[in-house]
Order: sequence, then structure tokens, then C-alpha cells
Amino acid sequence: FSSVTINLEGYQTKMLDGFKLPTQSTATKEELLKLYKDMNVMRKIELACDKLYKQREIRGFCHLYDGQEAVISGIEAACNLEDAIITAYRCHCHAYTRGDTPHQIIAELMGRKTGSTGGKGGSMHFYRKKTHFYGGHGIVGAQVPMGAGLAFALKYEKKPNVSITMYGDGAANQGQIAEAANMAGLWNLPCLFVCENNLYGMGTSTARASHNTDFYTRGDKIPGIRMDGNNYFHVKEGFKFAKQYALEHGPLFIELRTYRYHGHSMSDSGTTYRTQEEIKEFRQKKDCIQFIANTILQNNFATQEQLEAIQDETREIVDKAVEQALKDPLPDDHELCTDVYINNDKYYIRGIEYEQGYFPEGKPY
Amino acid sequence: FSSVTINLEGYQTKMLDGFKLPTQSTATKEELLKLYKDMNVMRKIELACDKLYKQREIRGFCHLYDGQEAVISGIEAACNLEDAIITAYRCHCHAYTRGDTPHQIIAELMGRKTGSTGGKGGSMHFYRKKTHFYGGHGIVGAQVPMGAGLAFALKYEKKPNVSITMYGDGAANQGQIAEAANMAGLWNLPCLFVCENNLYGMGTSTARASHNTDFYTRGDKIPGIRMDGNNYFHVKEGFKFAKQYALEHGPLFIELRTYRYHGHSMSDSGTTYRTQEEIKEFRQKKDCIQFIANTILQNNFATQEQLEAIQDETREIVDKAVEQALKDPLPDDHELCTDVYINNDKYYIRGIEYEQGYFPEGKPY
Amino acid sequence: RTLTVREAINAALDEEVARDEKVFIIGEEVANYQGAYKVTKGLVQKHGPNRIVDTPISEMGFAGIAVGAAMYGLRPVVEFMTMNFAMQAIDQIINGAAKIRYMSNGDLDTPIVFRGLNGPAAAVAAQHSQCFAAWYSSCPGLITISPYDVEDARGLLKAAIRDPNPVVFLENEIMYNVQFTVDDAVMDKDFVLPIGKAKVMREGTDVTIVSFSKPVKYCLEAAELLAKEGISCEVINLRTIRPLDRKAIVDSVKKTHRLVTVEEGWPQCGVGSEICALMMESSAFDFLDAPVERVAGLDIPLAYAPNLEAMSLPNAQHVANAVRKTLKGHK
Amino acid sequence: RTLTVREAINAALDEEVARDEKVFIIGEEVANYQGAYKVTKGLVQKHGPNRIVDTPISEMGFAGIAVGAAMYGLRPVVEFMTMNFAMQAIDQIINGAAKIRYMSNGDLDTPIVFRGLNGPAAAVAAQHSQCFAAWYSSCPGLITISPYDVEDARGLLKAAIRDPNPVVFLENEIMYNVQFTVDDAVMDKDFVLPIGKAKVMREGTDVTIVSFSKPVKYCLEAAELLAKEGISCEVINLRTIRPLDRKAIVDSVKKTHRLVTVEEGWPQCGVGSEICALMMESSAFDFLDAPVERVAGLDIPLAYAPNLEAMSLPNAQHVANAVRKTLKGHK
Ligand SMILES: Cc1ncc(C[n+]2csc(CCOP(=O)(O)OP(=O)(O)O)c2C)c(N)n1
Ligand SMILES: Cc1ncc(C[n+]2csc(CCOP(=O)(O)OP(=O)(O)O)c2C)c(N)n1
Ligand SMILES: [Mg+2]
Ligand SMILES: [Mg+2]
Repeated sequence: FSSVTINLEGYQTKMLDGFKLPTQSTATKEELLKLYKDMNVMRKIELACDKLYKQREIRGFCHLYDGQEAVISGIEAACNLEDAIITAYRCHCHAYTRGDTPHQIIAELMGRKTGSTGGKGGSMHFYRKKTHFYGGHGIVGAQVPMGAGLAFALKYEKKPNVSITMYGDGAANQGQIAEAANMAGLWNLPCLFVCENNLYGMGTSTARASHNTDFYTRGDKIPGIRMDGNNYFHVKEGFKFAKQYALEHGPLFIELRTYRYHGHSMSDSGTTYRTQEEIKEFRQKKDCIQFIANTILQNNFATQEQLEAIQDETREIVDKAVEQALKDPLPDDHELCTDVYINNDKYYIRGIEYEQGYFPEGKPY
Repeated sequence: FSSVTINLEGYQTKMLDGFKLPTQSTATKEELLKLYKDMNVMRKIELACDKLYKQREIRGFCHLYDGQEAVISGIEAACNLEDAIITAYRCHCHAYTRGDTPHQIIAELMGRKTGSTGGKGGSMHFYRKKTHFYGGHGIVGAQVPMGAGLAFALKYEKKPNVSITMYGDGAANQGQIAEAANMAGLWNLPCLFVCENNLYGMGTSTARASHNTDFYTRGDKIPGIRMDGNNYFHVKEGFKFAKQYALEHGPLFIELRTYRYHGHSMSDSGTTYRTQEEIKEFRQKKDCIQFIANTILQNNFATQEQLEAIQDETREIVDKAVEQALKDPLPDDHELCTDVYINNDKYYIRGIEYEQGYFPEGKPY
Repeated sequence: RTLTVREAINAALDEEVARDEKVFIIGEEVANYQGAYKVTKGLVQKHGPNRIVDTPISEMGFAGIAVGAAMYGLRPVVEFMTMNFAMQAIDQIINGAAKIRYMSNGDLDTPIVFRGLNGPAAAVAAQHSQCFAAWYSSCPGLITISPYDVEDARGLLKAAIRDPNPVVFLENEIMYNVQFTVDDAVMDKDFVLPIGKAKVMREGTDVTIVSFSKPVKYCLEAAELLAKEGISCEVINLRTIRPLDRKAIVDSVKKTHRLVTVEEGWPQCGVGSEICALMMESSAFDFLDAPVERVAGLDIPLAYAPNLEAMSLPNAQHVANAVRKTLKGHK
Repeated sequence: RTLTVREAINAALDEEVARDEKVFIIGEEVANYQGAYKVTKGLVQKHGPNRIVDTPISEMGFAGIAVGAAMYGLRPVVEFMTMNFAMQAIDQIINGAAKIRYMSNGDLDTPIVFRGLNGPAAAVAAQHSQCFAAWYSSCPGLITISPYDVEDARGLLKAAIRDPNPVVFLENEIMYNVQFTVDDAVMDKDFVLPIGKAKVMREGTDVTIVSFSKPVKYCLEAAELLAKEGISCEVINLRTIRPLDRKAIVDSVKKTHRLVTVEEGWPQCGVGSEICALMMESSAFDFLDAPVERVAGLDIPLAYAPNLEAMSLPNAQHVANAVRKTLKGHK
């Protein structure tokens, strides 16, 4: 049974004097190999999307997560599937860690019947109620009060769980985050306000959008922690602490420093507002998957060849998913008007032309 | 030429180390007598409204300002009529200091043609563009971004003026204030975010609504000052400093501790969520007008009789205003549809019944 | 039994909170202060602060919190002090609650009621007097209800809270104080009215008058008035604005051949407009003996002065005039 | 000259910023990034960051800042990245801008334009596809414009910026890329179109088709199609939704006796509904030889999948069908 203990860099904190923050992280070989595989699946899903988008198999917005995989991986390692999670539109990998298959995710992006939401939601709208994943939200910042509401419900139902409420550095300037934080603070909600700071909101750097760019300090009287979002261990241990803290004391602001490799969405090259050097620097020196690979290799948990085998395996998983999705049919026509309401059949749905509508009574009146 | 110098209690501040806050205030006899008169006019306007409301001469909402007069008086003493001011619905006295007459104010509350907005706005909606008074706003918090916008315009036009953007302790929890503050901070707008903390937002005490009740600290990286809103001198000197600061450095958060004697609006007795003792305490020991009277008397600027004469004079002013307003007609019928648009005549206005509408072409088509 | 609409709503809330522990009430001043309009009077004393939750003034925030709680499985009843302030939170209502079931392919639900007073009250001027019936009712995924009397308020609010879909429930301040007599059935703990069904308030043969909320009163008054002129009006109280009870309107028009719509909101793209469209596209068209008459709030921001206010809002006279016009036949 | 709608809007903005130093542009990504949809391309380079102002993601905040600046006397042009996000700021648009002149008895004005893309784009699903024409156009005090082509976009945006009233200007993403040929007059620095005037895009005698924004294209296509069947369609591009050019519609119907309305927004309380109401209450009623046909977006939140999306939106076939129905006479 082989495992490794890693020393963690100190956490930057606000109003957490007297609390002992983690200083070490221990991981088994199995955990790391599984992690390496999962992170590779995530990365490859995103790269597949990039390719499919260029082939016009995916349309509309498509916000990729490559570069940020350690964030969601570390969070999930510290929490469980009863902890509610909600995020914005950059959500493919959150769907994966919450249980959607690569095939479901890619099929959804291609608008197929077999996709996670049967082709109805698309890139920005993944959900999985049974593992407490609540989206996948397209309106920047609006998911944050919802996340506080999930925390409200967890507390109301006396669950030993937290709400992981995620948003970006750009979203941080939406006033509804301040509103939600104030109520979470007043009511001691078990809510983690998790800012994924990837340095840009679309084309705007944090300094151009935020008067205060220390996002972990933006909860006013709510304490905060900054974590290294490229370091799985830092995130994982940080979130173990954070979850425990939130259950005992109430909300916490968390900033995760990370980086998105791709542009904001597919129409953004991602190179007009940041330098090639900066991108290179992050890709080459701070890549979160390479960091795991290095840890594995340094501890002789696997050989380079074994890691390459994992790579091949994950490539195959994603390739197969793509292949399958390409063959999958679009949603059935009759799905068009389902699930507008619960008890949908009772509701009149007007057609584009009047007579084409759905009439609960069976015919136009 | 007689004047008095008063030592001020220290200001509570945030992020203003290195700045010299005022320690003294000097006022002439004339200033104080004029102030005493103005504050009495304000108080008596509000008391007249109370009475008129009970006589059913005023309807709807009616938010009175008695108890808080030192706030607006101190601000106006430090600023001038080119400094823009905007506040919420508790705005009768702001209208007065910006130049509306007691008659115009009371007439407006009674919905008369001679009122400040010709009977169209009512209690919550006073404006006076020529002295840069921008309302009078009924949606709690929404005036705050507007105030930042006034500051934006002042800066854009390179004016040596600030925007005095006022809101209540309850309003402080509206997210749009955080949004406006962030932009004001980023862009160095000459904006004073002025929170009139009268301890309650409707029936809710600050501690029940605000996780952080130190309102002067709620601007994140924007510095702040807390002032004694019952003390004219403290407010006046504080705002002289604040205006200068804002012109040189950008926005500032200001909290003014004060108290409203009346309930929130006329349907609120104001006694279910606070104790009689508390109200008595403020009325008897901290009344802002009595404080000025005492200052005048202590410095022999006037005798008790002379102050009573001023009281009589102001009573007469307000009584006459009421008397006149009671006689004034309601708005002319033809005013009903004016000023919906600029170039109003060009616009069709549908009637309650079709044919009764206003047709720019002269007749229904 | 005689009670006011306020009491009816209060009792409906009380009973539903008692009945289902997932139901809770959230909003400004709903608990300690007993409601800004005293609609939630006594509830916090009875059910405690976990079930009756006072919020800061943060409409977008607490609406979003309620949507999140509903997604988890609770059944929030959100009180907006007035629906005017819900405009700050409307994104949460539309993009949060209304669309989420469809977007999630049925995976997520938001059983939630957004309630508050709507439309013109008295002397509160333009920012506090808007009617939102047309806006909300335009949105699929949402149910929009606007009760008139005690029976409506009680039966529809209870139905709304029990319904698994998101509901916007538009009350009227002036109606809060109005008393109605109801029979025992209405006071039953399980009295619910069907959502999406209009009520014929008065049967008639010459003209159909369709309305909702407070103006139903003017319609009934006008009907009374017109009865004296020998005109028989059928008055329909829509109750639900979406799903609109199209059939009830069509059936009535087939009988009366004439239609007047009455609302306090602005005319353009209003509820009356939609009913005109219904006449165009349904089988009722051939039965119309005169064009539909719309009675609506004057197309201006509402003024404060009592005379201007009165001139801006429909009353029984307007309704009666409109009826008479439809009876005069074509223009 | 041939140019795209995007270029037309870009040039209109450029010229108006140059023409009047009170005009400035504010919104997310409008400056350095050149606009999320590149509509403001090159403007910050030319006019500098004081005139072209990038904001944080704070719709309510920057809309309010713009309203405040307008009250002071500036003339802001607010870009919402899409009008869906303006829902967060709609209180500032309605209670701030639209009502303030009336409430202040004419003392305060807000010369301001709120612009952004509106309605369904392509494959962006329910939260990014809503049409707000009906909502905004319901509000007195506000002007609501929705251009179709280059001439519209250029002439109406310039008019909107010069107009002293608050304007909501609803663009369409798909139209941004569409090229149109225009003559020199349109390119004149002072080319403005009259607000409140519709344009007859194609004259015809058998049926009037009324639409706005992108669907005008489908109407023209349908007219082309139907011409081959010997049906002559008059196509009206509304351009302005409020004030609606009622007269243009009425006059056309008096000529053709038949009417079809076409929009991409949801049907209930939509623009088509209002036009049905207009037919009821105007002198056009007696000229109608068939009930009005409404063509509108399907009454559901828009789905992402291409086939479902296509099935949810009107196209030329729907328009043609509707026309044929009106010609078949009564139902
Ligand atoms: C309310 C709202 N405003 C604007 C947008 C358009 N928009 C989508 S993503 C985005 C940038 C968000 O940046 P950030 O929060 O940092 O998240 P990231 O994309 O970096 O993950 C913007 C402006 C939106 N979807 N919703
Ligand atoms: C957006 C909005 N929400 C709620 C209200 C109802 N309301 C009016 S005043 C008020 C209390 C405000 O308290 P505060 O800001 O402390 O100001 P004060 O009345 O003490 O001067 C509330 C809840 C409103 N007008 N607008
Ligand atoms: Mg970011
Ligand atoms: Mg207060």
C-alpha cells in the first residue's frame, strides 16, 4: 500500500486566525492514478469539443475548462456527492465529476438525444439532480444566490453537507453575490463561495474589472482562503478544511487561482488580451495534470510508459464517445414540447402557427 | 462678528491612515441662526405632513425625516448646489435644502398642481435639476448606481463637484450598491456613498439585515468614515473633508448615525420593533435641533425668546404653506398626459377606452 | 363566513406551512413585522423563524436563494413587498425558475410561488403601480395567477403552493381589505381551485366581459348597471393568466357574440391584446358580432395626484361604455 | 455600397460619438475587446477610453450609472452583451429611465439608448434566446426599436442616439453578418430614419404581412414564394415597436383586407397580439376579410439541439401557410 505525503504551501487567509490550516496532504498510489485518468478524460473531452466545434459538429457557445481541471478534482476529492454543487456555463467537467459519462457530455454538446439533457440544454446547461449537481447556468452570477439557496435547504433539512457555489473572477462583480453572501453570513449557511480566478472574465483582466482583486477577501465579514487552483493537493486539503469550517461556522469565501488555456468561448482566440508568453508559462510550468504526472513519476507509482497507457486509455474513451455521439440521433421531434411544465400534458402550447399547437383538449377550439 | 469653535469627537475611519480628519468646526452666529430656522422649517414640514396625513389630506406612502435633519443640513453646509445629490423616498427635506419651498413640498404631498412636480410624483419623487437634485427614488437602492452615474458625468465634464449618493442602512444590502462601488473605485469617481443609518430599515434592525453593520466599512477597498449624523458640525466638517478627498482620490463610504422619530411610513407606528425608551432617549438626549438651540444659547447668540420667535416664524411659514396648499387646485386634467415623452405631442397615448386616446393625427384611425 | 382577502391569503399560507414542512415563507418583513401589508400576520409566532424567514432588502438575492432551495426540494413561498420590486429579481424568476425544467430535460424542478401585490394601489405613483400580468404570462414554464376575491385568493394560493411548477401570484393591495362572504366548503383545509380555469362570475347573454383581479369588481358593477338598461352581461374572472382559460372565453363569446376585456395594466401587449388574438385565431371569430373592446389602464406612468390617478384607471363606467359600444355594432 | 448590419451599427456609433461629445458608449467588453460581437470594433482606438467605457459584469450597476449620467445631461449608449442580461437591469430601464420624465413633471430627462442583441440566435439555448420586444414596448416613456437591415440599423440607431427620450434598441445576432446594398443617401453622416414609422418593404394587394427584425426576411421570402402562386403580399417592417406605426398597418389592411403578423418571440401578450387588438379597435376591422393569423416563436423555452431549435422558430413556410390560411377565408 504505497502513498505519498506532500507539504503544502501556506494558504492566504482572511479572518481565520486561530484556525489551523492544512500543511500536508497524503495520497495513495491508487488515488493518484485514478486522478490522473480522470483529469485526462476531462482534458480530452475539452479538446475533443474544440475539434468538434471546428468541424461544426458543435455550435453556439462552448466554454472549455482545460487548464482548470485541478479545481474541480480537488473539490470533489474533499467533498462527496451529497454536497451540492452549482456553477456557471463552464461546466463540462463538473458534469463529469458528478457522474455524466464523456459520451453523454459530448453528445449533449452535439445536441443529441443521448446527451445529458437530451439535447435541450447544450454546452452551458448540465445538471444531475441525483448527484446534487445543479447546473450549468448561463447568466453570469445568477447561480450564486441559488447556491446559497442550496445551502439554505441543506441547513433546513439538517444535512451534514455544504453547497459548493462556484463563479468566476468576472462574475465576482455581480451584486447578487454580495446579496447572497450577506444572507449566508447572517444565517450561517453552509455555503462555500468558490471563485475560480482564471485571471480573465472574457477579455477583461481582473484588475480592469475588480477594484479588489483578492477574491477570497470579498465576503466582507465572511472569512476567506486563497488556494492554488493548479495544485490538486492544495485544493483538496483546503476544501476538507473549508467544508468542516462551513458546517461548524457558516460561509467561507474561497479563491482558486487558475488559468484557462482556451479563449473564453470558441469565437475568442484568447490571445488579444493576454500574451503568448503568459499562456506558455502556465501551460508549461503550471499545468495541473503534468503536476500530477510528475508526482506519480517521482514517487515511482508508475512509469512513463504506464502513464502513456493511461493517456491512450482515456483517449480511447473519449474517441469512442465522440464516435458514438456522431452516430447518435438528434432528439425525437416529440421531445420538443415535453418538460415545459410538470404535468406537461395539461398545458396548451401554442404552435408557431395556431393550429399546430398542442391542445390538451385534443383539438383547436 | 461673533462665531464659535467647537471641538469634534474623532471620526471612525477605514483606510484613511495618513489623512488628517477635522477636529474642530467654526460657525458664525448668522450661520447658526439660519440653520436653526431651516431645521425648524424641515421639522415642521414633516410634522405638518403627519397631521395632514391623519386628516386624509395626504395619501399613499409618506416617509418622514424628523430626527435626521442634521444629516442633510451638515451635508449642504459643506457642499454647494453644483454638487449633485440623489436619495431615496425619504426626501422632503432634501427638496427643501435644494430650493423647493415648504409650500411646493406640502402641495406636492397633497397632490396639488402647485406641488414640486405638479402632483405627478408625490411623496417619494422630488427633483430639482437646476440645483442638481436628482430624486427622490422609490426603488430601494436603485438610486445608488444613478448617483455613481452622476459622479461619472461630473468627472466626464471635468466639474469640481461630487455626487452625494444617499441610501439607508436597509438599502445597503442591495447588490447594486456593491456594483456601483466597484466601478466607482475602479474609475475613481467623485462619489460619496452616504449611508443614513437610522438603525432600522422599515421594521428590521441593522443587525437583522446586515452581516456587517459598520456601514462605513462596506466599500471593500474604498475608504470610509463614520460621522455623527445628529451633530451638524460633525457632518459638515466631515463632508468638507470628504468632498475634497473624493475630488482628489475618488469614492468614499460615509456612514451617518442618526434616528428617525416617526415610523417607517404613516402606516407604521414605529413602536413594534423598537422600545419606547429608545425613542425617548434619542428624542430627549440626541435631538439634532435641540443641539443647535443649545449651542446658540450657550454662546449667547440668541435668547430663549429669540429662538421661540424663530420657532413661531417657521411655524407660520409652514402653516401658511399648508393653508395655501389646501386651497390649491388639483392638477389640470390636461396635465394627465404631458411629459410622458419629450415632444409628447408626437406620441399616441391610448385611452382607457380606445376612442378617448390621444391621437397625434387628430383622430382615431 | 365573512373574511377579507388579506385574511384569506393569511389563512392559506398558515395552513400550507402547517401542512407541508417543505413549505416556508421568505421575504422582507414577513416575520417579526408581520408583513408590510400584514398578510403574514401571526405566522412567525406560530411556525417559528425557520419557516417564516425575514430577509434583508435584496430581492435578487433572496429570490435566487428561494430558487436554489426549490431546486433542492423545498417549496418556498417568496413574498415580494410589491411586484414592482420583483423587477430586480425577474431574471431569477424567468431564467432561474421558469426555464430550468425544460433546460434540464425534466431533471430539475422549482416548486415555488412568487407572490406580492401587483398593479396600481392608491396614491403610490409610477414606480409602485405597475401591473406585471402580461410580462409574466408571456413566459412558458411559469404559471401566472391573479385572484380577485376571497375564494380565488384562498383556493388558488393553496393550489399554487401545492403545484409542482413555479407560480407567479399577483395580488392587489386594495382588495386586501375587501370582505367577502364564503361558504364552508371554501374554508376547508383542502379547498383548492383548479389552476387554469376561469370562473363565470355572472351569467349573461348579450356580451362577455373578461377581466382579472380588482377590475372584476368594475365589471360586476357595470353588469349591474347595464342590467337596468336591459343588457345582459356575462362576467368572466380569469383567475389564471397563464395557462389562460381560452375555452371559457371562446365558449362564452359563442353564446354572447360580443367581448370586452378589462385590465388595469398598460394596453400594449397586454392581457387584453392576447384575448383579441385569441378571438382572431379561435373558432370564436365567426361568432363575433362586433369587434372586441379593450379597456385598460391609461398608457402613461401612473401619477400621484388623486384626480390624475382616477383618470388613469378603468372603472365601471368605462366598462359599461365599452359594452354599449360593442352593442352598437361595427364602427 | 455593400455592408453588413454589424458594420452599419459600428459606423452609426462611430459617427454619433464623433458628432456629439456628450455621447459615450458603455458596456461589457465594448472597448479593448472590440465588443463581444465586434460591434464596437475600432471605437476605443479612435475615441479613447473616456468615450468607450469597459465595465465589469454588473448589468444593474452600469445601467444605473448610465441612467444617472443621462439625468445629468450626458447621452449614454449602453451595450448589453445580450438583452437577456438586461433583465438584471430592467428596473433601471423601466423605473429609472422610462418613468422619470413623467414623475418629475418634465424636470429630468434621460437621453439614453439601451442596445444589444435580442431574441433567438443560433444554438445558445433558453437563457440566451428571449425576445423582449413585447415587454419593453408595453412601457410608456420608453421607445422600442428593432431594426431589420442595414438601412434600418444605421438610420434608426442614429435617430435613437439623437432622440431625447430613452430608447431600447433590439438587435439580432444573426443579422449582424448579413450584407445589404444601400445607396449613398444612407451613408450620409446625417442619415436618420423617423422613429415610429414602419417601412413597406414590398407592396402587395392580397394580404399584409407585418413583422420586425430578422423575421422580415422570412416574410420577404414567403412573399416571393407566394408571388409564384399568384398571391400578392404587402410586407411591412415595423422598425419601431413603440410607438407602433398603427396607421401604416391599418392603411395596408384597408387595401389588402388580410393580415398576418410574424415574430420570433413567444406568442402570449406578444407584438402580434397587440396588432390583433389594433385590428379590433381601429377602423381596419370592417375591412378584414379573414381573421388575423399570428406566426410566433413556439411557446416553450428554446432548446439547444438544432432540430428542436428549428422546429421552434418561424420560417418562410410558416408565413406562407399563414397567408394561405387568411386567403381561405374564415375558419
Ligand atoms: C449577466 C450576464 N452578463 C454577461 C454575460 C456574458 N458573459 C458570459 S461569460 C462572461 C465572462 C465571465 O467571466 P468569469 O466570471 O471570470 O468566468 P470565466 O469565463 O473566466 O470562467 C460574460 C461577460 C452573461 N452570460 N450573463
Ligand atoms: C427594491 C425595493 N424593495 C423594497 C422596497 C420597500 N421598502 C421601502 S423603504 C424600505 C426600507 C428601507 O430602509 P432604509 O434603507 O434603512 O431607509 P429608511 O427608511 O430607514 O430611511 C423598504 C423595504 C422598495 N421600495 N424597493
Ligand atoms: Mg474568469
Ligand atoms: Mg434605515
